[in-house]
Amino acid sequence: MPKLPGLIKGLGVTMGTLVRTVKDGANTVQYPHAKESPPVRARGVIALREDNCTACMLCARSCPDWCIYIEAHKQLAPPRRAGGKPRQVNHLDRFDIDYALCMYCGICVEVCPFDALFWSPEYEYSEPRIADLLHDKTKLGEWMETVPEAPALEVGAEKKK
Amino acid sequence: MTMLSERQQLSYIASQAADARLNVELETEGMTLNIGPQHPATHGTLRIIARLDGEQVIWAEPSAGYMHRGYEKLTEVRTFPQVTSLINRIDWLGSFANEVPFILAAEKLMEIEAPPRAQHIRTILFELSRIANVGLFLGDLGVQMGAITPVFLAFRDREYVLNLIEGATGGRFHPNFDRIGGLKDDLPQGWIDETRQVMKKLRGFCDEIEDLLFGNEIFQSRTRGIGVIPADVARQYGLSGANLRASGVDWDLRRDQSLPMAWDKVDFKVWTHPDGDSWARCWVRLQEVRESTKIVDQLLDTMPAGPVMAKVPRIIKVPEGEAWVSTENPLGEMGYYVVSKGDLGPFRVKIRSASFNNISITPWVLKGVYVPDIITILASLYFILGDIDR
Amino acid sequence: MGPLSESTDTGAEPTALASDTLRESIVDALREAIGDDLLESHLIPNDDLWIRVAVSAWRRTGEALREQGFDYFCFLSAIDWLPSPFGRGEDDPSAEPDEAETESKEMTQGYAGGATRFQMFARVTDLRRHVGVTLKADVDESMVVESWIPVYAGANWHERETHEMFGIGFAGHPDLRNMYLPGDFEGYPMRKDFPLLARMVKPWPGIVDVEPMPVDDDGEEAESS
Amino acid sequence: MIAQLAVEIPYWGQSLLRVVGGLVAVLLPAGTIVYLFLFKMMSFMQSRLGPMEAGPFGSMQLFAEVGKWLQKEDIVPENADARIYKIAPIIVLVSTFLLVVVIPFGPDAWFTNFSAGVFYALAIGSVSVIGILVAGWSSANKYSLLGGLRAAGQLIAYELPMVLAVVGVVIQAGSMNLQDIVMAQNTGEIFGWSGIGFPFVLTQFVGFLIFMIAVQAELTQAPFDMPIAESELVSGYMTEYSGFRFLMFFIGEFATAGVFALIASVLFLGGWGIPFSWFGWETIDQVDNWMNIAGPLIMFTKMMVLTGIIMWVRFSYPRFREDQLQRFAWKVLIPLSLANIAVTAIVKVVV
Repeated sequence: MPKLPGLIKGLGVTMGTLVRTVKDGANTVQYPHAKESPPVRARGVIALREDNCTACMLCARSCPDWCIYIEAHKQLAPPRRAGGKPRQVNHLDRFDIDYALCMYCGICVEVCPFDALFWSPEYEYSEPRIADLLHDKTKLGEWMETVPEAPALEVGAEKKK
Repeated sequence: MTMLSERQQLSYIASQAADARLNVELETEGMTLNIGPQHPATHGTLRIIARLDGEQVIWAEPSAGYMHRGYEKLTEVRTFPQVTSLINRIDWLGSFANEVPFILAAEKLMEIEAPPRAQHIRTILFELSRIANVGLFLGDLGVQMGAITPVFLAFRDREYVLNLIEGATGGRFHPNFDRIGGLKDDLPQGWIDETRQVMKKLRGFCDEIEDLLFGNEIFQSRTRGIGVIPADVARQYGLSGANLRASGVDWDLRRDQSLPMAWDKVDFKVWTHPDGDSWARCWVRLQEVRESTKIVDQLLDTMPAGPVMAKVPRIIKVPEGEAWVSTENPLGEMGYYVVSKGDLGPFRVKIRSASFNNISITPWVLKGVYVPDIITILASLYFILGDIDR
Repeated sequence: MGPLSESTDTGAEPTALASDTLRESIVDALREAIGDDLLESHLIPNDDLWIRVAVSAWRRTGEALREQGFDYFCFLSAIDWLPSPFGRGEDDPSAEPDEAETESKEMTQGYAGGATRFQMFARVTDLRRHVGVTLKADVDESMVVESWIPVYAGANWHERETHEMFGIGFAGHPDLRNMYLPGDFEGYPMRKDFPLLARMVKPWPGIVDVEPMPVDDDGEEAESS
Repeated sequence: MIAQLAVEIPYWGQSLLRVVGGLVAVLLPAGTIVYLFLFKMMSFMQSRLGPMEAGPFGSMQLFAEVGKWLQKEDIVPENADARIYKIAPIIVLVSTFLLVVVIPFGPDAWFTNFSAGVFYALAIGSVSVIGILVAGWSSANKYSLLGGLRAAGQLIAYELPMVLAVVGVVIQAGSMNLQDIVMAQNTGEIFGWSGIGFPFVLTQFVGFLIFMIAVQAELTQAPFDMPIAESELVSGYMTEYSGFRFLMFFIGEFATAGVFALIASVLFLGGWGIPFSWFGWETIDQVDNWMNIAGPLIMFTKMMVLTGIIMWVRFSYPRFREDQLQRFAWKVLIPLSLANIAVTAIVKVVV
């Protein structure tokens, strides 16, 4: 078979794509009308479960960007068992994440020993003003609704302890 | 320099003649053209100062540093786990590949090795980031030469790969998935099947690009015999990756050194090309993408079961010592020279990035070419600004 | 287009990976070439080789190695062995200074030894024998090292970078302009005593900021919770 | 076109009609090309949808773009030769309007009927070079200068093959009047069979190819877009233009594409006509009046096909280097078109 000149082949590729786009639709998504759903693991925004946080500062200390600000005070909580002594707990006054600084590395979520931080795939929280990217603990708490279940693992993976 | 190609010699003579004309005879002024730092062809902020005679370059000098972020200094104030999230951003198109050599160096110092399954997944993600990176190069190549369609096809198909990377690691561009001793997590369910399908698509993409661009006679006439780099010059300048192999040097760090990665378990071909011109560099990269898809396929078939994390202490302190690990990254040899003093963080990290060396040859190779060739040569040398400036 | 090949294979057989005997022979060959200027060598089995040479023999070492087949230039840089006076900037000002840390603030050089604060280090590779070697040299007070450009043309940018970051001069370098920083920048950023301002202008948020429970008024505290 | 109308129209009315007709003939194809090919065909070839928000399927996008450009500031660089800088886009756009003047759209639907129409069209076609050259020079920008010089070199190199390619047609038709060329094609017959008339693309296929390549270069579309060369020269001679002056260049680019496609369809594809034998017409006087309405539509269809091809090539190919292009023009196209003329002339004399 004689070789087709590359110039003709090139025209064929573009025309082929055109036909495919007309037939099967484009590969793009018309963004505000249709949205792609990011994978479950996608690191979109960090959600905070306030009840679990003990203000241990591990996340703030391990953050490479220094973008987590935590303030807390000690107070007494009702005892676990009836008749027990009231416990002394850290009550969170402030838990801010500055998303203008955050580089989405996920170290804070990983180091958290009390399961207070989670990744949510939510990504639509851009702001016209950079200062508004500082999410306080109520806003971080609201993200909890969007946190998905962790996905099942691939064949051959070791079961989580 | 020895071993100039005929074209190089001719253009050198022409540039000398241009100089002479400039200075003595006609006193026509040469023109200094600043290409960049804001220029569509520099994808980033590389500036090239070119002295022109007409359209011919008398000399050209790249000026980097518009994007210097001082990573070597920044690593010194970070702990080992924090460093990976930084070095993700060196070559931002193949970011997972950046993490691997650093983690391997740290593991070497700590004398631990990741479990086989982790090594496997690491290698797969490494190759995926190569595909994502070089796949974009194949499209970008067209745009540098005025063909607008290939880049969209490249973005289209790279998206599949990025989705895979995101599905496994959670980050499209900056996975930060590698940990000292293994990986952050195992793969999610269904990932392997999806990857197989994407690899098929990617091979289709390679064929498409070959038809659309590489087979095009105009493209060939633009790249063949342009920007020839002979093998010994390439070695002297420390060119690496496809740039080196396109000069006929058979050297691939995936094959030619022993690392705790899974490359020795698969069968792949290291493509080389004897010409050393722009065409050869592009062609070798195209073949490499194909080869990578095959590597990924083979690795998926032989995925071992088991844990993905070795036993490591909760607070990582790396023992005193020095280690050098380099891998065959999408752009070329990327290595980290890690000096540790037994602390939480490294004492000094020398980042040997591929583009820095690859671009340092430009004053040599750009002498005597035409303005449009500056663009094709730069495109074929393939650099990422973050990889030059770090 | 011209008579250029369609593709291909140089057909080289993959050679065996480098062994330690090969590395030892490299040290011997280099010692033969530069004699006593080879000061020290350090070998980690099945891993890597470090060689420290006298700074006066820096270029000769490069030439000798290149003749022996190490014609692939990998990188060149320097290292400042001074312990950083600033740490990671993640210090709690209220915490007591760590005993162990203050003690370790002595200058110790790495593999293959050394005596000076600044050391050059570079790496070259032999692509045929698949072996690389890391070279080191102490930089004396003059802070000037011979340039490697005549040996490895690719050293040009690396030396510029090293000059800019560490303030080490290179004799014979044609153009030691700054690569990254503005031309009139003062100081050498990669030196350990150059402070990283980003870590100084802002307090570390990791400082524990938990208000202790007011002790004087127990009853009220219990009520509020 | 005026004489046939039932109502007598005063001279100013005729002039107004001509101006409106000219605007329609230039802007309508330009708008359609931009929407259909630049917005939609290109997007579909790249597996995307293109503009979708403004109007149904983004059909109003072009008006939005025009509105945007009109709002933008008209920037003149400090060191630019301001007066010339401002005139340059007007020269380019005016040359397009002048070009459309000679094109016949129907038996009586023409603006002027030059007896040397081909000659005029080719001469006016190169006026835009002046506009581009002065745009490049007066911008006081090195990229623009390079672009302008490239454009000048390239457009001059491609004038010649274009002219020579047309000579074949002129020989065959025996006239330089475009209306006569259209007639010759539609009344002609191939070995006694007049079913499809005799479009010159059949005998002058080489000439047609050369003409289309030259048009591609003349329009500075890829693979001959070195004067613009976004990735090298950052839009070349247009680098500094903004606002409505950029808009003029933009309209000029696509309107000229349309007009050249019209000329090509007149020269090679039978222009406004459909084979006259279908209706039993033999001379131009016999042609029915409705062809004055149908003719422009037929022309429009043919033009769309040709611009479609031009754009298709544009979206598929990388660009040449300037010296390669010159070599291609002088070493391949010109000898080829000369040979084409020779063969045509010999055949004409012999047959």
